[in-house]
Order: sequence, then C-alpha cells, then structure tokens
Amino acid sequence: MATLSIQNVAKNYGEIKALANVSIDVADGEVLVLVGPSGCGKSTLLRMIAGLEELTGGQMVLGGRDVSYVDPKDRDVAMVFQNYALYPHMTVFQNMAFGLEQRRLAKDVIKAKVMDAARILDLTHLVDRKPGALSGGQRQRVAMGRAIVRNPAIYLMDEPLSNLDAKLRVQMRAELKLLREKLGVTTVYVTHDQVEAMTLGDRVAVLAPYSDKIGSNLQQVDTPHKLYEEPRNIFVAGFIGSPAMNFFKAQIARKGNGLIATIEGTDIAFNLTEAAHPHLSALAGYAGKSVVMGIRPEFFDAPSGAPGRHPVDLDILVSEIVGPDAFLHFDLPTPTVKAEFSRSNDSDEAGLNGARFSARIATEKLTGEAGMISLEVNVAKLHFFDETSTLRIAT
Amino acid sequence: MTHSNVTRRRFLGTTAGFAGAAALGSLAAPAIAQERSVRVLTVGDPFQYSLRELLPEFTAKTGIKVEFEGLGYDALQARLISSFVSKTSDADVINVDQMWAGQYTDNGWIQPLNDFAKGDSDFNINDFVPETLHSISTWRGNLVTVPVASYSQGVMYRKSVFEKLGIDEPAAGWTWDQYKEILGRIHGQEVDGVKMNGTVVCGAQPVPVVHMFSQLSASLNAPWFKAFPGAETWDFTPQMNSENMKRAVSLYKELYGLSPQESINYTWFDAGTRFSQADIGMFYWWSAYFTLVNADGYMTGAPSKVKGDFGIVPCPQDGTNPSRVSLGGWSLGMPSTAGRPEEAWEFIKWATSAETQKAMGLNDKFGHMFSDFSRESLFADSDLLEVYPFLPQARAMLNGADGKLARPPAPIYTTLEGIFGLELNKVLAGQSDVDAALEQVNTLYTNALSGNFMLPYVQPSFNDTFDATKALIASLA
Amino acid sequence: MSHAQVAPARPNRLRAWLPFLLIAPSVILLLSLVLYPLLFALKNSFYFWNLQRSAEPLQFIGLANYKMVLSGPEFLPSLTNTLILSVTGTIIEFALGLAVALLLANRLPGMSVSRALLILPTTIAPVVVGFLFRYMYDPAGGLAGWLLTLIGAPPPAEGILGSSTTALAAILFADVWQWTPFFAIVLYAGLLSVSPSLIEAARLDGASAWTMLWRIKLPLVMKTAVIIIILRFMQLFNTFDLVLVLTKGGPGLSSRTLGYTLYQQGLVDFNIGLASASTWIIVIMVNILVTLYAAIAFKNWEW
Amino acid sequence: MIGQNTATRKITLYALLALVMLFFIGPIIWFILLSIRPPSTAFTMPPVLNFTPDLGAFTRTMVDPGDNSGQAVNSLIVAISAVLLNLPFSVPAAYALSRFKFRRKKFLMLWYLSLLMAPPVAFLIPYFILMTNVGLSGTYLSMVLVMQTLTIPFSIWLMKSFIDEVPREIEEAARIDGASGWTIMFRVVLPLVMPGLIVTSMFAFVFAWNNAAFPLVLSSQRTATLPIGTLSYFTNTGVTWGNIAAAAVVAMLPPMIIFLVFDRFVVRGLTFGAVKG
Repeated sequence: MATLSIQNVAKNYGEIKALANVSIDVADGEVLVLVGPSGCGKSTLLRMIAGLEELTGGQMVLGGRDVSYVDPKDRDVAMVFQNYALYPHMTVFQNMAFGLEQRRLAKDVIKAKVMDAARILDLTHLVDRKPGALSGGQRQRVAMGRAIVRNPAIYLMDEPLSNLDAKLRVQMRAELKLLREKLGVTTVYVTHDQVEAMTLGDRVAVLAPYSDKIGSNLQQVDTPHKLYEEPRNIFVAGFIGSPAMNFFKAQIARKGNGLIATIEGTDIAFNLTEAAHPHLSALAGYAGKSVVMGIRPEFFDAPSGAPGRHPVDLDILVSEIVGPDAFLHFDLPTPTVKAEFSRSNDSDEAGLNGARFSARIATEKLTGEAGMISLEVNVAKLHFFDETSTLRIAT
Repeated sequence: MTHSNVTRRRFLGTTAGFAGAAALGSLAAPAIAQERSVRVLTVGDPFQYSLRELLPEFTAKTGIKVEFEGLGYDALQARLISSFVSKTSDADVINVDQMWAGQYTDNGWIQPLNDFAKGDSDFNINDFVPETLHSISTWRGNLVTVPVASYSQGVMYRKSVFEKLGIDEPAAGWTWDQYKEILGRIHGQEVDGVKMNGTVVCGAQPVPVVHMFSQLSASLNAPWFKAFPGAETWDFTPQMNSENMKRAVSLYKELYGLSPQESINYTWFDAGTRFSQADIGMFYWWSAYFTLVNADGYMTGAPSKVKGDFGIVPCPQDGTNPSRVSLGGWSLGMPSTAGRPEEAWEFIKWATSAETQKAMGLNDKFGHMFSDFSRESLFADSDLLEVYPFLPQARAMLNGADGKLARPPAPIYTTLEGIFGLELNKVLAGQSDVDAALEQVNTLYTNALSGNFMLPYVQPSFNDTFDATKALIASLA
Repeated sequence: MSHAQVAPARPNRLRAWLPFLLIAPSVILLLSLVLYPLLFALKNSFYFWNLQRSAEPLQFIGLANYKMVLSGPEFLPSLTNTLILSVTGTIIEFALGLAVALLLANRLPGMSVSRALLILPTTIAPVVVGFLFRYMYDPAGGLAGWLLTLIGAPPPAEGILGSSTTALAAILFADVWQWTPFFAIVLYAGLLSVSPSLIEAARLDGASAWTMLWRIKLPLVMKTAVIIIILRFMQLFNTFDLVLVLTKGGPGLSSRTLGYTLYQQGLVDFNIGLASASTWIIVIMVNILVTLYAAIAFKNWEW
Repeated sequence: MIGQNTATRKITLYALLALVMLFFIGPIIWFILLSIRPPSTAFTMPPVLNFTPDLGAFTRTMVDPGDNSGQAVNSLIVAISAVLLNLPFSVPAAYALSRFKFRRKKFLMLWYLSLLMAPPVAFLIPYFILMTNVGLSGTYLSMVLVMQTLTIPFSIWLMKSFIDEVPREIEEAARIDGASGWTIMFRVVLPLVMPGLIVTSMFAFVFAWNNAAFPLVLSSQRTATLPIGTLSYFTNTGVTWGNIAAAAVVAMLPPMIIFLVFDRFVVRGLTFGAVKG
C-alpha cells in the first residue's frame, strides 16, 4: 500500500502530445478513477504508472519512491487488463502463481497465497482449469486474483469490466466495490463508463484529449459528487451524467435586481434571483452577453408549482420509458452549442445533435408520450459556462 | 534479484553457447583423416558399380582406404568445375570425360601423369590399345589421365528381324547408303506382331544428340575446325557449314525419320532401352550397349527381349572411305590440388589394371554390364570371352578409332557442343532446316571462338596425331 | 490503441535498440549470404571469364557480356517461355487452387482428411517431381500418354516432352500439379476466416454464389493471396530443375527458360562472366517486377 | 453452404473431390508403385496392378550397396540443423517486426520476401567459392548456412503472423508480474506461439530436406543428401527407375509424414497473418 504522486507527467509521440501536464496525487488506500472519452490518454497514463510506457516528461512517485524510470517488474504494481491478458497455456493456479514465482517465494507460501485469493474470489473449484475453459466473468476474477495475490503497492485496472455483458458488469462492479473495501489497497482504475467511475471512485479524474487551450489533459479531479454538482467546465459537465447535460446558448440580461437567461431563438427565459440561484453574483458580470447554459435532464420535472421552479412547455418528439424513468426527447429552434464542448461518453456520442435535448422525469408523472407537455425546471440547478474559457461560472 | 541468480543464468547461457558452438563445429568438421586414404569422385556409369564392388580388395592389397562417390553427369561436372574455380579439390582421383581432359590440363586443374607412369613397371602402358589413350587420355604430348572405361561405336542389329525380312546380315566395310537402305526395308514392317522402326537415334540436346551424330560426321569426314588437333599450327576456323557436315546432318535427319518420333527427346540410355524393347531393327551406339541392351532395364539383371537376338557389326563407311569410329569414354585423372598424389596414383593404377578391369567385367552383382576395356590383353581373355563373346568385334572397331576427330577436345568444347546440340535438335524437330542450322552453328561458333580468344589462335599448338601418341607411349614404357 | 513501443520506462539505450538487436542477426546473416554472390556476379559480369579457357578472370570487357546475353539466340525465346510459364502457371494455380479451396470449404465428412492429404504434392522435392513426371510422360509406356489416348486425345508422336507444342505445357502441368494444392490450402485457410455471418448477410441481400465469390470471399482471401502469388510467380520465373530433368529446354528452344539458360551458361559452359551478366539481368527484372507488384498489392497493408 | 446439401449436391461434391484427389494423389501412388514393381511392368500399358511387390530397389538403395542410406542420414542432419540454425535468427526478428514500430519496416519485410526470389542457380558457384574460402566446402554447415537464405525469410513471415496474434497485454502482464525478458520469451511468448514454431520448423525442415541445388555443389561424398542420390541414378548409360523411385520414396516420406502429423497447424500457418482467425 502506498501513495502515488503523478507529477507533471507528459507523453509525446514525436510531435504529437498524447499527455501533458498531468498531476494527480492519490492517497494511500484511495481509489482513483481515470475517466474520459477514447483518445484522452487515460490508458496511456495508467500504463505509465505501470511502467509499460516511457515518460516523456515529469515524474512518477510511488510510495515516496521515484519510479519514473523503474522497470515494471521492480515497481511493485499489479495490473488488470481490459482483455485480462491471462496466460492461456497456464492453469488458473499457475496464472496467479506466476508473479509470485518470479519473486522467488517458497512453494508453500505461493500455494497458500493463491488458494487464499481463489477463496476470496470464489475460484477454488477452478484452479486447475485453463483460461480457455472459463466464462468471461470467471476470467475476470482470475485476472483480479492475479493482482490480489501479489499484494502490491498499487492496483492498476484498465477497463476491467468492459468485456463483460451488462448484467455481469453490474454484478462485478458491486463485487469490486466490496473487494476494495476488504483489501483497501491504493487503486487507479481506468474506465470510459461514467457510472463505473462514479460508483467505484473515491475520486474521479476526468481526462480529455490534449488541447492547447487548457494545456493539459486533466479536466478535473474530484469526488464523484462534486464532479456532478460542480463540474469545472463544459467538458466535465457534459461528460458526467446520463443522459448528458443539455447545453443552450443563453442571453443574460438584467431584470430588476435579478437576471434573466433567455435561450436563444426561443421565448424560454429563466428568472434568476439571489434566492433562486447560488451563483448569481458571478453571473451578473455576464449581463448583456451570451453564455452556455446547462440543464441536466433530471432537472426537469412534472409541474409541481414548488418555489424556484420555472415552467416550460415542450413539444416532445418521442419518449422512452425505462422502468421508473422516462426520457423525453425534444427539439428547440436554438443554435447548436459546439459539439466538442458537449462530448459525452464515446458510446452514445453518435446521437448527439446540438439541437436535440432530453429530459428525464419519473414515469408515473408522465402525462403523454408525445406532443406538448408541460414541465418545470429547477432553476437553482442551472449551470452557466463562459463561452470562451468553457469554465463554469461560479462564485 | 540476487547476484547468484545472475551468475547462474550467465553460467547456463555460457554453457548453452558452448554446446551450440560444439554442435556447429561438428557440422563443419571434416571426418577424421585416415592414415592412408584416397578420395575418388566418379560418374555413375556402369563401370562405377563394378569398380565399387572391388574396393575392399584394393584396401586389402594396399592398406589405402577409399572414399568413393558416384555422381550423375551434370552433378559431376558442376562439382568438378566449382572445385577448380576455388582451386581446391575434394578428391584425389576424379573421373574426366574425354572432352574435358584438354581444358583441365591447360588450366592446371589436373596434372600430367607422365612422371608417375614412366617409372612404374606395374603400370604396363603397352597393354593399352593406343587408340584409347590417344582419344581419351593424352593432351599436348602428355599422358594426363588413364582410361577406365572406353567406348567405341558399333552397329547392333536384330538377327531374327533380318532373317524374317530376308535381309542379309551386314558385314564390315558396308556403307551408310546400305545402312539407310536396310532401315528403309525394316521401317514400318510388322515382324511377329510388332511394328518395327528402322532404327533409333538420340535426339536430346545438347550432349546426347552430339554424341550420336558425331559418329556420322567422323565417318563422312566433316571436321569441326580447319586445323585441330592434328596440325602443326592450330586453326579453329569453324567448318560447320561444309558440304560433308551438311551431308552428315541430312543423313542424321533421315535416320530420325526412320526412328520412333519420340527419339527426338532420347538421351543415351533411352535409345539403348528402346532397342532392348525389340521394335528397332538396327542402330549404332556406344559399345557399352553391346552388353547393356541384354538387360531389361538398368541394373536389374533380368534379360531383355532382344538378349541373344542381335548381332554386332562395325559402323558403315562413307563409300569407299575407311570408317572412322568415334571413341569416347571415361578416364581417371589427378587434380593438381590432390592431397595424396601417391595414393591417388596407386588407385588409378589399380583401377585401370588388367586384373581389376577383368574382375569388373566378371562382376555379376547387377548382371554383367562392364566390357568397356582399354587393355589389349582383355579382349582375348577366355573368361571374359565367355561372358562377352563380342569382344573380338569390339576390339576390331577400335582400330583406327579416333575420338579427337569425332568430337575435337577444343578448350571451349562444352559451349560448342551446346550450340551444336541445340541446332541439331532443332533440325530433327523441324524447327530449322539443315542449311540454315549449320550456317547458324558456324556463325555462333565464330562468335564464341573469337569471344574466347581462339580466333585467331595465338597460344602454342601441338600436332596431336596418333603417331605422337604412339611416341609418347614408347617414351613412357 | 497503438503504442509506438513496448519499451519499458527507462531511457535506456539497450531498450531503444532492442528491435534492431533482434533483427540484426538475421539481416547480417542474410546480407552476408546474398551480397557475396551478387557482388561476385556484378564484378565478373564485366570480365571475360570462361572457366573452360582459364582459371582466372582474363580481361575487363565492359558490357560485352550483357550484350552477348541479350543478343544471344536463346535469350528472347527463354524470356518468352519464362513469362508464359510464370504468368499462366500462377494464374492456373491460383484459379484451380481457389476452386479446390471452395470445394474443401464445404464441410462434409471426409473433406478434412482429403485436405490433409492434398498438401502432399507440395511437400515433394522438385527434383523428385521431375522424375515422377518424366516417368509419367515416358513416350514408351508412361501413364500420361496412355490416359490421353484413352480419353481420345493421344499425345504427339514425338512424345509429350518431345513435341514443341506440348513440352512447355508439360513442364507447366508438373508445376501446376505440385503447387495447386499449396494455393488450395492457403486459400482454404483464408476462406475459413470469412465469418459465416457475413455469408449469411450477403445471402439475405440476395447475392448469388458468383457474386458472393467475387465480392465477398475473394476480397477477403486476397490479402493472403498477394503473398503467395508473388512467391509462386518468382519461383516459376526461376524454374530450372523441372526443365533440367524433363526437357533440357527442348525440343529446340521450345521449353527453354531463363533459369535453364543460366544453368547452361554457368554450370555447363562455365562461362562465369556470361552467367554473371545473366544473373544481373534476371535480378534486375525480378526486382522491377517485385517492386511494381509490391507497390500495388501491398499498398494497403498494415505492417 | 448450410441448407443446400441436397443429395445431388452432395454426390456432385464428392465426385469432384474424388476427381481432385485422384489427380493430385494418384501420381504419387503411381510413383510409389514404381519402387516396388518388377521392372518389366514399369512401362507396360494398360497399367499392370497385380504384380508381386519387389523390394529389391529398396534393398539396393538402402542396404546393399545402400548408397542412399547414408544420404538419408545426411539429409536428416542437414534438415534438422537447418531448423535449429533458423529459429534463433528468425524468431527474434519476427518478434521485433511484430512488436515494434519503426521506419522502413515495410521495406524490411519486402526485402526478406525478395530474397526468396533470387535465382538459386546463379548463386551456386559463388557459394562454392565463398564456402571454400572459409574452409567450409563439403561440410553440412555450408549447406545449412546457405539454405538459410530461403528458410529465414519464410520463417520470419510465418512467425510474425503468429506473434501478431499473441496479445501484447499478455507480455505486459508478465512484465508487471516481475518476469525478466528471458522468462517472458521462454515461459510466455514461445509457449503461446508453439504452433507457429512447429509450422516454421516444418517448412524449414522441408525446404532444407528437399533442396537439391545447394548440395549439388556444396556437399561432398560424406555429406551428400538424398536429392543428390536420386540424381545419380540418372546417368548417361541408364536410368535405374526402380532405384530412383525407391530413393525418391525415402526422400518423400519424412516431409509427408511431418505434414500429415502436424496437419492441424498447416492450415493455420499458411495465412501469413493476412487474415485474423
């Protein structure tokens, strides 16, 4: 068990900057999830922690030791690969024992450790099988087991659940969580699935492909809750949350001692008062300018008339009813907010259209499946972002 | 990782390295040299099989161990020349084809044997039929090899076929016109239910067709060059388009017309094998086939359909001109780089001795198949005559035989043979007519000879006549 | 995700040079084995060196050897025969091999045993194949002639190898016999990898068997095919052993190939200068062909 | 082709298959029969099939005088050595070409390929001179070495395709597990590409075993291989068909047996990595 300090790490492939200026400190026993769309460098960063990729710049300090140029075998890390990377010609036992053998532990010690891990992972009856004879979930456990037996300073997990089917993924996610409570080892976990990120991470680091504007891949490192509530910029806001946050171009104008935010091209306008919105003072500076306004789908609700709610009538094109939740899709005649700001999970990027929006309400409150429906928006939850810096406007 | 591990790994690596080096070494290392041994490289002709059976006797007699290798013609040629180029030899005794003796000697690849032969009373050079030495083994007045198997050319004809068709058996002194006429009478006839072919020729390029054809050019007095080898000054101006050469090629084409058509692709043994299948009336070929056609297939020993049913007669002559017989064969020579010349000479002497040659002739392991003697005494040997009753006729054919006339051993003989063989083959195949082919040959010969600095010829000549050979024999006796 | 190198995190010279250290032995060995003969030939192609005349190169003669090779009466026929042999051979072997592969791809009982046996001709030494076919083609009692007569197409009277109309075809046939199975197995391996769902999808789209072959199966096996096509083409281009055993180029020049001419010049006539010039002419031609082919066929390869 | 296997279709397919097999395997059987038939029946048409088998040709070639028995042993030595020499050169190169990206890689791959296309005849005399100069002429090593010009390029292409299919994560897992380069090579990579090693070895063995050109000039009597042996029965005075066939059968058997025994690797091996299985 150890702390990990990623300091100004950079990775270049020739002229191309894959990673730059990434600094994250991981506390002892903490789970840090690296999340981001493909190409954001999250796997590269993980592999740099493992020692599988050379650092072009910066430092990697593990357990107080600078391991920047240490061979992976001497780093005391364990890694779970996306495709598990089990040794196909070895049995489950041999797979788990291999790393220990390399460290020249006594045979009986190895056996004890492996069987111990097998028991924890419910693999005892499978130890003599080869990976080819195992199901996907079992292979995943063996991969975990191979990491566990080593008792390393840090676990590195590269999308370990992505090759499992949805149901198994949920189940394994829970098991992982339990396991980590039990073992309490520092872990860096890579995923592109934000649900996994939010449920498993003590803190989540959101990465994006390198851009000169920010000068780093790292967008924000925070607890899942804070990422959701206080996204640092449009990217993070758009990435965290499902379905993704709706972005609008909005004009800010003064109205009385408050402000009014009008969605461009529509007559939808939100009255913002000191009482209704926490960041009003910061937003005041944007009066007469346009900003990007973000509304999470779940900030819509059926009309209740509660204070701080703003009614809107929307022409719903289609609605999807997923058990207790209903996703309502609607169009507004408003200019598109540039797609790169609102890039979400790579998996559901395809349907993203700047002018198509969604709302999420409880199914039981749904009055019709299409056509004009009256909803209301929780004004306090509205996010506003600077158009040029993309940063969230907050006090 | 501990230090001892590294050491152990390095130790293992080093050990593996040594083992690997040792393995490579054993691949590269020649076999352990014998105290007295000799390496012999021969061609896989019949004599080779007979000779090999006798090798233990040589070792018992001399204490010299023999490493003996027989190769096909092409392989032998390739191996020999490769080793000459690199100025090494992997043999102490090599087989030299009649045509190669000159260039091998001129290039210093084989050494003259005069000094070995001269002082050696066991060698008994006088017992050799002088024509064989002249045709096969001498160059520029030196004995450069010793014949181990010499072949003349003679006619084999089917006695029963001649009888059934009422054709008189031919006798010495007959002419090619008569030969052709007889073939015409046989060709296409049915004898005992077999449709007969008049004769069979060798048509395969480049070597076989030249071998058989050259008997005709020798008979019809059509030399290749203006003056070679029997001339005070050599002149290699080609004479390939001479009238006699045209006659010879025309005759050969006529003979092909009286042969099975597939003989266009026949090599030496194809022709012999075809005769033994009993649908050929008569053909002329190397004397080795006097024996070989008795067997049904090579090295099998089973009698062929024509065994006992063929006669042997000398080749016809051109009108009243005396017959010139092509004489060829294999001899043993000693590379200049031979590591064990004394042992090599011992071997050459033994292998070509009357005693050994007789034993080879009597060897019956794969059927009797060696009667290609060069020694006078053997043609009258009663034991051999029992097996090879035709030996007197064979001996008679050697009289006046001249291999150097039939196939002149010019220094670029193989190239010339390749050109000629190709054109002869084209004539037989109907791809070229006689005149055009011979003009082409003459042009290509001129090009090749001048390209090889032989036209004009400025190097020393040697008047290589039969008399010169006889003088050499006398000086070495 | 692509990684430029799997080198470990250590700015270590050895690691950076690792791929070159791993490749170097093979390159050095091969270079030393290939450069020597090529340079030997290059140098000697400018010299008069006929081993029948002298043990050493005699004289620098510039491009005379090249001129002599190119103007020799056998050069053009050899080149023509060689091109006929290699082009038709490759095409026939590919087409026939594909047909056999498609047959084998029908997973019926017995097919896998047949497929295993089918590779056998390819495993035989070319020299032995030469003997085998010489025996088959024997005009006196070869199986081939008999079978041809049986089916009403008797071989020419000069024999299969003795007729200028059939000699080259007979060599081609022997090569086709030996190497079609190789194409068949390779293409079969390629066809196996065409996923059944793709075939199903194409069938649902209404593709005919012919369309399926041309539009789906062939493009998918082409990637493997481009390698063996060039390999076979060049092997055929260098054919000499079959010619040596079967026809020696005859009758006339009907079946002479460049490879055999080279053999004749080098190992029969021992005209090292001439053979060296021929070698370089062949090497240059082969390189042009390979380069052109590679530029087209390997354009979209991932390496 | 599922769903179309009507009876007629099946019969047609089997008839075609029979034809194909007859065409490709028939000549081999015919040649094998030559080695055991009495010579008198060798050129008899229609074919004689009810003969008494005669093993005389095998006796002559393998026992007495048995010229070819020693050559068979030589062939075995040469072919096995060719494999052993091949792998240490080709496997590392194939590994590097599979695992690393570098400039000129395509050129290198094509260069290897182009070596398979050199005219072998042209190289015989230079090789002889080269080998003589380094004192190796007539040795097994000289043949084994020059055969590498054919086997190494082919092996590299084959091995690369096999290594390509081993996920590199498996190696990375081993590195993280603490394995050294050697351990990764011998305990992880090589066991996983065992089929590739088998196929590569098979081809190297068969190439070397079947090669006639190089031994023609590079072998000596002590080291001559079987193809040279079969050639020597083809002489000016006769062709001993029975002996040729017997020696050829002995020469044919090892490659055939190897390919039949390891059949399952053959199909897999011959995709050259161009198709991912």
